Amino acid sequence: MDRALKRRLEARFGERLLGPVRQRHDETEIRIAPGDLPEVMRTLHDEPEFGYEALMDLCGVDTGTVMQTVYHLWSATSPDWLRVVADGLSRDEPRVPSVTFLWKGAEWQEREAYDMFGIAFEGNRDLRRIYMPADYTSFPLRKDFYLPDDAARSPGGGVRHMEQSQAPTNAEPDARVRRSRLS
Amino acid sequence: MAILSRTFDRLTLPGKIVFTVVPLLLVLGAALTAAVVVAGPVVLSFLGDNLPLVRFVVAATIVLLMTIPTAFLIIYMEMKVIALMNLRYGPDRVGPYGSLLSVVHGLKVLAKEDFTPTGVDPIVFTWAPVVVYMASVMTLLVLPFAPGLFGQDLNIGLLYFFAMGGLGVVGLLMAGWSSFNKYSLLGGLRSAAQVVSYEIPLTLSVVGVVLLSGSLSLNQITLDQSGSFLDWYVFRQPLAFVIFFIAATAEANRTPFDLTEADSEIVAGFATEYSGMRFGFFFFAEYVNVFIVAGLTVALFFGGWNAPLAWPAAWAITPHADLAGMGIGLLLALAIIPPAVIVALGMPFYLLNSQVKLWQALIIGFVLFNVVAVGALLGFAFLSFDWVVGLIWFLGKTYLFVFTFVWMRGTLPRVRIDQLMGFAWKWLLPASLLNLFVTALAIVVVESIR
Amino acid sequence: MSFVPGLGLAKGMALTLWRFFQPKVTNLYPEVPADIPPKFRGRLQLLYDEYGTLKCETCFQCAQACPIECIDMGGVDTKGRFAVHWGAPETYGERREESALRRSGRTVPDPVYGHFHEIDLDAVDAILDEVDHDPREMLRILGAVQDAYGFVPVAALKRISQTTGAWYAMLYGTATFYDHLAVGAPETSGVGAAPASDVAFLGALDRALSGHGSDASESRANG
Amino acid sequence: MTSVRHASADDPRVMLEEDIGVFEPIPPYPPRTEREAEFYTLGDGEMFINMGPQHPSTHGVLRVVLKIEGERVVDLDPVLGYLHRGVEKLCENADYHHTIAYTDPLEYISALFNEWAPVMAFEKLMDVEVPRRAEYIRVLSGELNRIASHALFMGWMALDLGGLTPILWSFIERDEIVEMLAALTGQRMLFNYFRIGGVNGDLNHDFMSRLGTWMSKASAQVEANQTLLNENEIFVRRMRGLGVLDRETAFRMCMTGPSVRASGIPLDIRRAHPYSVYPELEFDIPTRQEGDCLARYLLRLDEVKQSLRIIDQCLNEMPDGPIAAKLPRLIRPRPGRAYAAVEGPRGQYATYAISDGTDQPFRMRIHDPSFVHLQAVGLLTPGNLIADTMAIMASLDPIMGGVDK
Repeated sequence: MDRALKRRLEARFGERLLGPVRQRHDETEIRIAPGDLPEVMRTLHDEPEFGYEALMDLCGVDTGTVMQTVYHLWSATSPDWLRVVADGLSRDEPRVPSVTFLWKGAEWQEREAYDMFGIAFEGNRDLRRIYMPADYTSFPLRKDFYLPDDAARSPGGGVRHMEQSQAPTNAEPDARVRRSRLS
Repeated sequence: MAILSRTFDRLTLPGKIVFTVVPLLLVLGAALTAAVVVAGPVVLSFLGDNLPLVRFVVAATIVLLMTIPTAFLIIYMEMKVIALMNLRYGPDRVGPYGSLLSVVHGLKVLAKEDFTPTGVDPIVFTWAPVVVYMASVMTLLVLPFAPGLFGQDLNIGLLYFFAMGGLGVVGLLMAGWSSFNKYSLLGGLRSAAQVVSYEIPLTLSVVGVVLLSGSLSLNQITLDQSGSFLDWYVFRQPLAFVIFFIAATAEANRTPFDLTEADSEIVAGFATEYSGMRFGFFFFAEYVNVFIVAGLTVALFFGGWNAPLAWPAAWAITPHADLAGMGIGLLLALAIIPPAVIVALGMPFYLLNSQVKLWQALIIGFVLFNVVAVGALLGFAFLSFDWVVGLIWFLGKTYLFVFTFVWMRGTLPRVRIDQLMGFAWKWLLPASLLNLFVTALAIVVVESIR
Repeated sequence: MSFVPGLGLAKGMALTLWRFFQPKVTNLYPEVPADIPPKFRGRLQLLYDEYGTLKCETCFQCAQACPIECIDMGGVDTKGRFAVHWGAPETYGERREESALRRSGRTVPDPVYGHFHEIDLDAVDAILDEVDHDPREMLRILGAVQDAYGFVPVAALKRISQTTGAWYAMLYGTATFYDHLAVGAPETSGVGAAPASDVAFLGALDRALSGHGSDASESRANG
Repeated sequence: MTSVRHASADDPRVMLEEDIGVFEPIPPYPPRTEREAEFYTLGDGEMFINMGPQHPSTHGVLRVVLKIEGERVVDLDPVLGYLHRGVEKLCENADYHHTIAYTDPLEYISALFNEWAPVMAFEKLMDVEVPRRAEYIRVLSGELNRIASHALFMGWMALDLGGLTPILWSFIERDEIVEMLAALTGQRMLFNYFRIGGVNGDLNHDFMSRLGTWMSKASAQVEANQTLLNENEIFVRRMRGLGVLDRETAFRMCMTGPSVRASGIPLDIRRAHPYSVYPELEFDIPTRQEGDCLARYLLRLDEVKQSLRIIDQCLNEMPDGPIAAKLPRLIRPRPGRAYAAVEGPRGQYATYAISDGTDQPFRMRIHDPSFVHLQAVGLLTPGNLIADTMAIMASLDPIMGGVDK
């Protein structure tokens, strides 16, 4: 745990942080609003006290109540992974600014997050499905995804007609869908 | 009739066969004899009047038939040699050391469906393999295998050679264009560009040899190199040889210049849409081309059928025996010598090993006698017939170069298309021009000194 | 890259020629069997013992662990009491659906055990709450269940497995091992005909196993 | 007019006859983004060519739509998803031990690293201390797997350039390592060897004897094989200056592993963010400044030598002790998030796991370097020739199993 990094982050982004800076093992986590993302990322990338030049991972998370996008950054200035969570995206229409202006390589990872969660990254020049076929209609990694229903709706989903007829196509969204008990 | 059929039914199977075949043969034999007696003199006189035509037809047939074992042999060589270089065993199941595997491949290709994809231009698509194959077969006609053993001694043999090489490209281009596939099209265009570029250094490098020899006939060029190996043109034209070898590799579409069918880039190039025997024709033509290019290299630079050192005249055996004069002695010799040799060869086995029975020893002796006799006959032929010696030398040298081509394929990666073209135009062409200039200058200087 | 043009090529050519004459490394497979390490676990086969019977104990651990549910089993348990199965080929469609349900996080109906679900499991839940769903208290739970019902219902085993996280196969093994625990419905043979529900269950099994287990279930239904 | 029979989308039994046109890889729906619209518009003299999904040198089932002008590639659009298995979704519905079986076949060439990252993440979630012997065994087997992967890379690299022999020589090395790992783990490719808190089995005699035999000749063999390509003029001329990736672009493309180290960035997670017992081991991080395909190729050679060094140290310093931490059979970490990354042969293999307190991960994100690196092909290739596409792709070494997850 890098306490100095925590102090630096609190000093620099005091107002913008949605909660306390959390640290566990070798990870430091900050949570920000989606609107602040470009500015925070640019600060982390450009300012030499942070120097987070490398975006190691970008992914979406569906907590069952809200959507999040999670960025893992690496810098030579700190022994910790920095995790930036853009929290509180609405599940109905998740939108978040893209980070492709800093890391062009985030383009495909954002496409993947769009494909799997339906998160729209504003500013990504090529936001289309990457794994699923173009006529796919649902987002597989969402928590309310139900394979026989959702895949059967799209012709490219790979569900054959016989299977479709056996699937409970009008199944109610089950109350047992795992909702978040997350911290 | 009823009795006849009943008798026939009682016969055993061999009997039935004999009783059917023998009368048939009698009838046929009579008919054939009559036909020969009636038409024979006419045909013979016609053939006698047109001996060059006969010679050409026979040569073309032999050459056409020769491509098949040649291609099989080179395909087997390619599989086996590359495998051994890869530290594998390669083919080792069909035939001794897997040598029949290429034959099996040929049969497989014959048995496969000859598929014509939708959208191709059917006529051009069908004729392209034929054009490619015929172009390479026709080239074989002027290759001098041995003294007196060649299809046709054209006085513009070399020119004919390059013309036929150009014809093969037309076939590849036809295949690429008609296949309705962009990979095929790229392959066809690549082959056109490549062969057109490399024809120039190829031809120019040979001009030096032509200047030295003063003839375009391959036969004449080979004759000019007779004597010891120092007379071979490779020692007088080393640069031309290097240029010729590189350009010939490109001309035969071999690694590292096999861009027309670069499998990691354009799948299989012009042959992508081909299957069955049509693909087989491309496949055969490729390996016949390898043989031709190797043979041409040998004929132009390595003395063709000439041995590296002249055979001492004292060792030559010429049959002096007057067979007619021997009379009854010859008959006696023929009757006595073989059994005597058989017994002489078989006896040691019978005497030294108590397990071997007499008849077994005699069989061993017979086999050994055959080996000895065939060997003696071959040796006699080798020492007394020029063309056997020449053919062996020519094929030996040629397959050495075929081995080199295969070896290069096992070692080298492929060049890129722009490097290929740049190499031809920026390096090979100036070098061949330089070679030509130096050769011409040297000839002029030498002649003026004389 | 050297200064002499073509030297690198020549070195490569020399190396391949050298390898041309070196001993080869290919395994001549059918003649020379492969050298398989003792720990190798890639043998996908059912083994037979020296008496010619299958070594498989029908413990279902493989079927449970199979990530894509491709393992299919059928058989009679060691005491000859239950024809058990994981799934017959005919039930493939159902299992495919089950699989989809399971992956979507929904409850999976299990038609084979449907018969046993009629039992009221509130008592089991109470016992489980008492021990705080602790899988280490297995014997205590099972004993309490035995006391509550007079036998250990299969549905109770499933419920215990679901809530404590213990494997069903382990639970089943534990319950059938101890003499004081009686798994399944009370023995009715000797008293009279089998109850209608049992006949229906065996019939369903018979259909499901179709051919494989027909003899066994038939004889059992008769006896 | 020639016609072709199509299966109807509504009913597979109904066959329709339609006239065929020229088969173009243009999608049959309106473009979804500006980039797609721009790419699928042909300029003067350009044409599309569809490379894959069945193509000898796309390293799996990848389709790349190339827009070419003659032999020159103007632009390209990789189309993924042919191997998509939804592993992340599967992992959300499997318990923690089962996820290892799912992540194993992601990148089948170096499967141990696919196990290592999730296992490390779960250990962080569980706050488990892994025994030192287990860590040493992990490092040892991981480095062996790295060599096996790099050996295959060198063979592929040559094969994509048309050389037939190096791949078979590489396979000799790889096969020995793979047999060795089979002796250790029980499987040849998809090992399923690492467990949460340790490894599955201890080192055994079979493995050690094979390893010893191989180590005694390995580095000589690697050296000997390389003379075929490293000095070969054709090879060097094709690779040098091709697909140059500079330092800034490497960071901008989010790349990791040998591909960035060849561009002069000493970013190796083994040193940049140490894990396992790597801080105790001595090895160098080889870097190169050129950033072209040749540098990426040669850098992997240097890495093989460093890996041999690490293996040697592991064998010398292997401590005694347990090979797995004591853990409950059913793993239920307390709610939390963990990110773990390991340095694999292609770059960073990472797992981001979220636990909600049940026995199944709530969300499991798998980061695969091949996926990120494949983007760079689109950046490096335009302007080069078709043949260079394969060379650049091979030098970045993507494995489609990892790309498509």
